Amino acid sequence: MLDVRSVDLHYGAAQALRGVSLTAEVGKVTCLLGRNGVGKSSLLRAIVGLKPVTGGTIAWDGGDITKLAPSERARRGIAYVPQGREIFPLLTVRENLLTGYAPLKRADRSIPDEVFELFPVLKSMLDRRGGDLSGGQQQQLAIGRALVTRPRLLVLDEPTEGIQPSIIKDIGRAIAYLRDKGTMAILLVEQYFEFARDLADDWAVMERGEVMLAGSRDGLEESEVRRYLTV
Amino acid sequence: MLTRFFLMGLDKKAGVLLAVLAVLAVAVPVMALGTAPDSPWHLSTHTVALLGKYLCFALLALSLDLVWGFVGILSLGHAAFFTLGGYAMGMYLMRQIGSRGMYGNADLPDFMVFLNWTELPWYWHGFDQFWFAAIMVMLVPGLLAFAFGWFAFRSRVTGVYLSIITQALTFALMLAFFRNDMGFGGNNGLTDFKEILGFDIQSASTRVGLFVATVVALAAGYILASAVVASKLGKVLIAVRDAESRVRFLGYETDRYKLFAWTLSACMAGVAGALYVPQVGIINPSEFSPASSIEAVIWVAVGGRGTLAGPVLGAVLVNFGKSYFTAALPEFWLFALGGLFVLVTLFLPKGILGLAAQLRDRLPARATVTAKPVDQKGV
Amino acid sequence: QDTIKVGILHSLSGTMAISETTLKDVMLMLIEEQNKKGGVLGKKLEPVVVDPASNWPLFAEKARELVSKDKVAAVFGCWTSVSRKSVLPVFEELNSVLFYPVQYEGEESSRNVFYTGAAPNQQAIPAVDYLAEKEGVQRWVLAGTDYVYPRTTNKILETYLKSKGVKSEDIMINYTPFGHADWQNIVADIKKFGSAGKKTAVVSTINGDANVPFYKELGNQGVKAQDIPVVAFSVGEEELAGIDTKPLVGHLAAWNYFMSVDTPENGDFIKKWQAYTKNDKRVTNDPMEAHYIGFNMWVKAVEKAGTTDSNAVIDSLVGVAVPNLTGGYSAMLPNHHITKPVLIGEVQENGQFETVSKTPGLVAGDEWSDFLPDSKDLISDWRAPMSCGNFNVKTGKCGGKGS
Amino acid sequence: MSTEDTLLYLDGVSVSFDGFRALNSLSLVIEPGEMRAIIGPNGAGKTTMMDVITGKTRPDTGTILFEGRTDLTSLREPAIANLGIGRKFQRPTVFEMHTVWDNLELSLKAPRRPLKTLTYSATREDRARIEEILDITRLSPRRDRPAGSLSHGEKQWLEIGMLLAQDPKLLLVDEPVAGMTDAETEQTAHLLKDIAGKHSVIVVEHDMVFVRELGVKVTVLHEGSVLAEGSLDTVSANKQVIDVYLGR
Amino acid sequence: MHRAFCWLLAAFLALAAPSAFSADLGAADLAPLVRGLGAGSYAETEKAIAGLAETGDPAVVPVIEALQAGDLHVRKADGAVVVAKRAGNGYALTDPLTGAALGEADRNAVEKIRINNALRRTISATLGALTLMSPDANTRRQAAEAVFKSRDANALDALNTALGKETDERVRRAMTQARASVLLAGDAPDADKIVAVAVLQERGDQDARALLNGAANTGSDAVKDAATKAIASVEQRLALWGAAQNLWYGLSLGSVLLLAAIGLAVTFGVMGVINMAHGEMVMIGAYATFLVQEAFRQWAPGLFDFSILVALPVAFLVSGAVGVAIERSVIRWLYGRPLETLLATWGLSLALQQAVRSIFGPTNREVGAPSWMSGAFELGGLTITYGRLWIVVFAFLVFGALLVALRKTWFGLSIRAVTQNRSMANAMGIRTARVDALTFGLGSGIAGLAGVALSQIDNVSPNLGQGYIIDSFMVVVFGGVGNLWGTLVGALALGGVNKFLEPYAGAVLGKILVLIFIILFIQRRPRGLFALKGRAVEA
Ligand SMILES: Nc1ncnc2c1ncn2[C@@H]1O[C@H](COP(=O)(O)OP(=O)(O)OP(=O)(O)O)[C@@H](O)[C@H]1O
Ligand SMILES: Nc1ncnc2c1ncn2[C@@H]1O[C@H](COP(=O)(O)OP(=O)(O)OP(=O)(O)O)[C@@H](O)[C@H]1O
Ligand SMILES: NC(N)=O
Ligand SMILES: [Mg+2]
Ligand SMILES: [Mg+2]
Repeated sequence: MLDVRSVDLHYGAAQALRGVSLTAEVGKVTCLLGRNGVGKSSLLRAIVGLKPVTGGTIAWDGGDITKLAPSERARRGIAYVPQGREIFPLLTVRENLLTGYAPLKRADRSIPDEVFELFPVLKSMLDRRGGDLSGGQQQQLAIGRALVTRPRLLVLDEPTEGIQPSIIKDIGRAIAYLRDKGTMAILLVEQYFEFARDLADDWAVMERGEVMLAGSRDGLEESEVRRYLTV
Repeated sequence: MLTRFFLMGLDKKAGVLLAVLAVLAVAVPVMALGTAPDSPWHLSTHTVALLGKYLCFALLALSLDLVWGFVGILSLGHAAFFTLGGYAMGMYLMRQIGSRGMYGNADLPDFMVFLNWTELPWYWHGFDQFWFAAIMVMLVPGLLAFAFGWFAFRSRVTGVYLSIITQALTFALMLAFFRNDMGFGGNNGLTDFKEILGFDIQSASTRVGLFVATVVALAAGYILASAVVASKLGKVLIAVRDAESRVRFLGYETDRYKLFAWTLSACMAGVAGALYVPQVGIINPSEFSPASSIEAVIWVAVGGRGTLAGPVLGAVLVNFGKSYFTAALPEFWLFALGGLFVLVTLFLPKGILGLAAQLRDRLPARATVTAKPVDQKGV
Repeated sequence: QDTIKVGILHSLSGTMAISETTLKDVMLMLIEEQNKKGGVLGKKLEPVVVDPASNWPLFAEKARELVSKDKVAAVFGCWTSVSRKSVLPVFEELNSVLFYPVQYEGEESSRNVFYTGAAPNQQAIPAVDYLAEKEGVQRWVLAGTDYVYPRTTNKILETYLKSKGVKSEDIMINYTPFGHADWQNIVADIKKFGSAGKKTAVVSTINGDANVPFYKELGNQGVKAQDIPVVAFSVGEEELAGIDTKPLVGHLAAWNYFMSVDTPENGDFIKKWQAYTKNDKRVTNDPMEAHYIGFNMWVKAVEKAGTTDSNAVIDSLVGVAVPNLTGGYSAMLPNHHITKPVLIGEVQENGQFETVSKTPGLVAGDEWSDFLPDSKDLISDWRAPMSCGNFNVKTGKCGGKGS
Repeated sequence: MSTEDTLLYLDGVSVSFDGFRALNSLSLVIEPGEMRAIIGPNGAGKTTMMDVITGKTRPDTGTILFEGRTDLTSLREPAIANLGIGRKFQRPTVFEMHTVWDNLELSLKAPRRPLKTLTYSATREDRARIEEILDITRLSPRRDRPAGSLSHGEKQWLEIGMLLAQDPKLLLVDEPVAGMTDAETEQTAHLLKDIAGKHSVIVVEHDMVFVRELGVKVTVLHEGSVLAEGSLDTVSANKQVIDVYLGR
Repeated sequence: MHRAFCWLLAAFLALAAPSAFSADLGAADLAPLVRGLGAGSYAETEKAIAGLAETGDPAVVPVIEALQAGDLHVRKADGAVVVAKRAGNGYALTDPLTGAALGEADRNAVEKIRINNALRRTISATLGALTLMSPDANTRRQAAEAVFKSRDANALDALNTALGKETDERVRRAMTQARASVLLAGDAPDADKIVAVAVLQERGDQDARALLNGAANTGSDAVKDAATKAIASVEQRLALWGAAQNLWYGLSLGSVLLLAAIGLAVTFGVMGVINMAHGEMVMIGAYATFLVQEAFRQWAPGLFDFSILVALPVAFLVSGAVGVAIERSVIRWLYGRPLETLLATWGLSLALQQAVRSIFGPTNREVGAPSWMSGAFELGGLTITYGRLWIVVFAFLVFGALLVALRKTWFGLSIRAVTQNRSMANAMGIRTARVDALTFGLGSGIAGLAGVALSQIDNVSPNLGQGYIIDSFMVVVFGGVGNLWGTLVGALALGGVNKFLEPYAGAVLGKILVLIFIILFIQRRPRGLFALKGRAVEA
């Protein structure tokens, strides 16, 4: 289980997170909602270790990971699909996928079939440079790359951004499938409300660097959530 | 209107710098000429010449910062413009020697006599006139920069590619000027000057005069650069530095903007070189060497790139350090200077002038704007 | 307490450090020696070392600093001609004294400079004479680094050779940039030029760093001294120390001093030098001897004048004679150049030169070459009443050609 | 209809990269004042099409005419922009070191020549216009922040603001609502609809709700050429469109 | 190598010779002649050599060889000429003719018999004539070559006899040519000379042309005619080979540039560090070579030929370790600020130069060439020096190895991922700190390898690196940053262009033209020769 406790985070003098707490359980999809600039991505960066927190703790699997480097967190099964794709532009699609081998033992190093089942287009583009792909293709590659690491905590930052409707549906189905395997905790930031609603087991809604609402699927009022999402 | 334009760039930092320059312009003449040589307030010609040299370098650094700090063009060949300006002035000074040379030839500089030249090459004509030389001081570097920039910017040469071809340019010029056939005195360059505008170049008052001229040039350069940077044109330049292609999609012809800044910068560098030569007494092709250009880049980085005042400070400090260490620690000064550069990079990422800002938010690691990964290859 | 300061102006960093650092060390040694003997005029000498860093304007700046700030009595320094040209106005303006220890192109004479290295007639011309006479050379390659010293030397040599009846097609002139490292085709060209059926030799004014790759290439391409000898004016023991000399045995150099010269003075000097540097493999070379001579001349002149005042020292220096290291005396001439023997040596396997020829007497340094049209009428004499560095014997006036 | 009356006219435009055909003989016509939505699978060539129009990429073959006469294929990017073609990029690209305000000021319609910008100073109208745009994009509180410190979504808004500031004749908007909440999406749709009429707009989006909201003619691109064209309802019913794009 | 080896063999056989050919003239008769070698002046020594040569006795061969090698000394006490070899503090003396040991002597008790170039020529010629009958084919061939060069008319008889007995085809050819050379230079009848011209025309090299030139200037009309025609044919051949030779020079210069640049292609090209200290890494490699060689000279002089092979890993490790240290202490703080790396590495380069200057002194250090890297061989009309050949081979090996390492290994993939997006790579689980350190270490280590090679052709001095840094940047940028193939092709192209221009423009102008070529070329291809294209780069 991921357990974020009263985390603070600053960009220079500006505070982006204030005492944020959040949990994400294995076998469940936890959805994080909120308007632009409220701090969703900042929280995810803190969880994967790309941005050091200035207060609070982050625990995963019962161990404190607050101070660990991102690579060490990856080795503990945390995979990240960042906002803005962050593909390695000059690596081929295949090589981009292979980077997912880093946290794996030699014996486990293979690309899982589900990657190409989900994103068939990647199969036909294995030898093209990642940076040449279209935006949506890159997004698919970013998700595929995360799956190669066989994560136990999958952190997704707006994974459907720029992706064509049919594949969004596939991604939704994939997330549900991964959840149902029961080996993985999934933390999803999403603006596309319907998509999130259909997948979420747990919710959290952020506003100005703070979690305003949190709870499980049934405990939350959709209208209340929507209130935080309107202007 | 014009005054407003020139004043608009001036902020507090500029005020301090200009005040310091004003004080120098008054105090140095008084201390050098108005005090007895044994007075504790006396400035020797040696010191005046040194200060003058530092300020010439400061002007060079300023010109470099204009293109590097604000347009993102890392020139590894700025010394070329500086040196060309210097040669233009040197040629004037050579012509002033007249028949006082070793061979007593009024028509030809010594080195030409020495290598059996029989007449003055065409490109030396006119340099006996100060006004002509003064125009050439800006025109030659300016034209070279214009031609070079026109091609390079149109072809969209950027980043390290641009840096390296500027280096190739200055290196080629160095080799060319080394050639005795070029008619610029080869490796020995131009030296043994006697007078400038009729004043004895070695006299204390001439030196002080040159110093004051340098202060004025630096102040003028600074005001001009600040005005340019503060204008909307300056904002376009900064935008070009950070995302050139995006600027193009807004309808700005980025080539022209770059060319403008680049040529202006080259002219400033030329003036710096022209003031440098009479004060140090020699101009020689090794000023073209890539290392000289890199040193200028270092001054800018040490002082604080993109700040205008920083480069001035950096140039003066580094060169003062160099003067001091080469005498105080003749065998180890490279450690001191090299170490200084490393420490500045590590602990003052924004240069000395950035120190204040850095202390203000004490959290250097959390720089608000992280560089984009693409930047890694670009310069 | 009260000392006499002596300035040392040699690059300790940058491209010239490789040559000049040694000269700084030898000066420190000489000063230390002199102090052991009680100094000069009863005062200890105090060396002031600065690093002009192979940067020519910095030479001028440091010279000014030495003279006007540190108030040194004399400066020993410079290697390249351009550094000398850079400091010359400073010494003239501040009326101080510079001792310049390196062979150079001539065409200069300053009241404030004492040239203890060779002028072209003390090195180049005797070397060419030797090759022509002893080796029967008829075809000449003049190879040099592209700057004033080689250019001038070659110009003088060209005129000289032609005056001896050598035809233009038997002279090949080649210039390379400083630090030139790839000598493959130039060496091949030399071989080709040398295969025209006439005995060929190379006169090298290649300077500094370029020499090592040049000689390595000569060795590798098998250019043997017995086939095409190379005589160099800028290659001494110090340069050879970086090269495997086995393939180079027999190539030549012309200097006024070789470390191998077997005289008691030289043996003593070498011993002191190796003790001073705590290295029994350290070599000595010609510019070091020049400083040795220059320094001793200065000491003698100061004692003669009884003061370190520049004017007095400058006047008393002319005519001063001190032992050189090759078993004779060198004297300061009125033109501020000195008399020297000219030695031709062949490279040996151990990196030393073996003298194969030595001028019978001393050769007087000739500042204005007799082989250049514009300088053949000039002479220099700094004694009163002439006191002129470029006196024209044709017009009878001081000031060069006059007009 | 003659080409003279069109605002943008693409005919037989093809582009390939190392043998890969990104645009395949694409033809498209936009009328003055028209808004057009473009949809199509990832990699269909939508962004490439914008690249070709704005001069970023040169087509291998084909004609592109602006206002029926200007051949865009021979112009450089700034010239095209100055004809009145503005663009919002798919991946937000703003001037990170400049403040939000300066980003807008640079985009504002004004003379673009160096000497003019050297002496430029913002007029009252200019400032008012910037304020207005800040309002629309809800970036007022961020006006003095460097754009680099904005969140992803805020950068999207800033890009839209910069596009508005340019006041172009033709707006090319690449995925404007990616990363926006549903409410913002709706608002953006209104904004674009307001603009259309006076200006022509080409919008690329994958958000069908948004496209429906726009209620304009839709062109479906697939493998570099037009697969279908018509109202959203018509194209949504197209079996091929469902297969390659919408899914079931 | 072969040449040196042959000389050794020749010397060895010659030493063995006296017993084989028990002389018709006793050692006692030769002794006074030998004594004459030590008479004093060069002229007297020369006369003594001539005297020895006249005897035609093979027993004098070792004496003259000892003279050539500088081993012949005069014992001051009695004026006897002895072979003196270093032994401990003094010399071990042997009789030059009999080889009998004569005890030891103090350094000052003997005086070396000096030789100069003129004597060296005489000695070669004499040895040539004397060893024409040697049992060893190689020695005979060397001898023939020596005669070819000396054109010594006195050797003609010996040559004729030797030719009569010669069975080895190659040696025969050499002797025929030697004979032709002697005939052409002397005053043989025209018919002989014309045959000689033909022989030389067939030989067709520069030496042949030299001889033919002589003949064309001095001979009778018939000979002149034949010689002129032969010269034309030789020149044509030489021109052809000259072009090939220039290609080789270009390749060889290119491979030097490649070696110098390839480490930079990693630290700068791949990592994006504007590494001004690259040259110093090369220099450190060269000094490592020096130290290894010193160790060999000290403790295993016999194995000196292998010192370079040991120096390679040592230089790689030393430079690599310095690189890792630099990365860990300085560079790692600068990722994302590429321009600052210029400042820091410039500072480091100053400090490293001074450090080396302080430790090793400012002057050049001697790095020797192993015998298998010395000298040259002829390939048709090409002269190929072994040193250059090995450097070409080595450069390509290093290039190939690096290419494989970067393209085909997991480490290579991590390097590229890390340098393209450090934080994302970290988030993927790649230990970026380690990869960074190792990558910089790899680039520096390769620079160190370059240092080993460059120590063979250039100064080993604190300034060594400075001479290559600019060229290296030019090569990497010209080829296209981040593309190893670009670096390869860039280096070879620049080397080739340079060597193509040099004969026409001279070295200085040639270099200027190359720089202008680079400037113009970059206008055509603003991202270098092997520019990466497409969105991936602009993104
Ligand atoms: N690199 C940065 N430097 C400074 N401030 C930043 C930086 N990144 C984000 N911020 C600020 O931190 C706050 C939170 O940003 P964050 O990216 O976490 O928002 P978000 O919720 O993910 O928004 P979006 O939905 O737009 O992606 C915003 O106000 C933003 O301006
Ligand atoms: N410079 C390039 N080099 C190689 N391939 C490219 C390049 N630019 C585009 N492509 C390819 O062209 C195709 C079209 O890309 P484009 O970005 O136009 O797609 P798109 O329709 O905008 O997709 P998305 O909806 O995902 O943004 C893609 O397959 C992409 O990989
Ligand atoms: N004077 C010289 N050797 O430059
Ligand atoms: Mg976000
Ligand atoms: Mg797209």
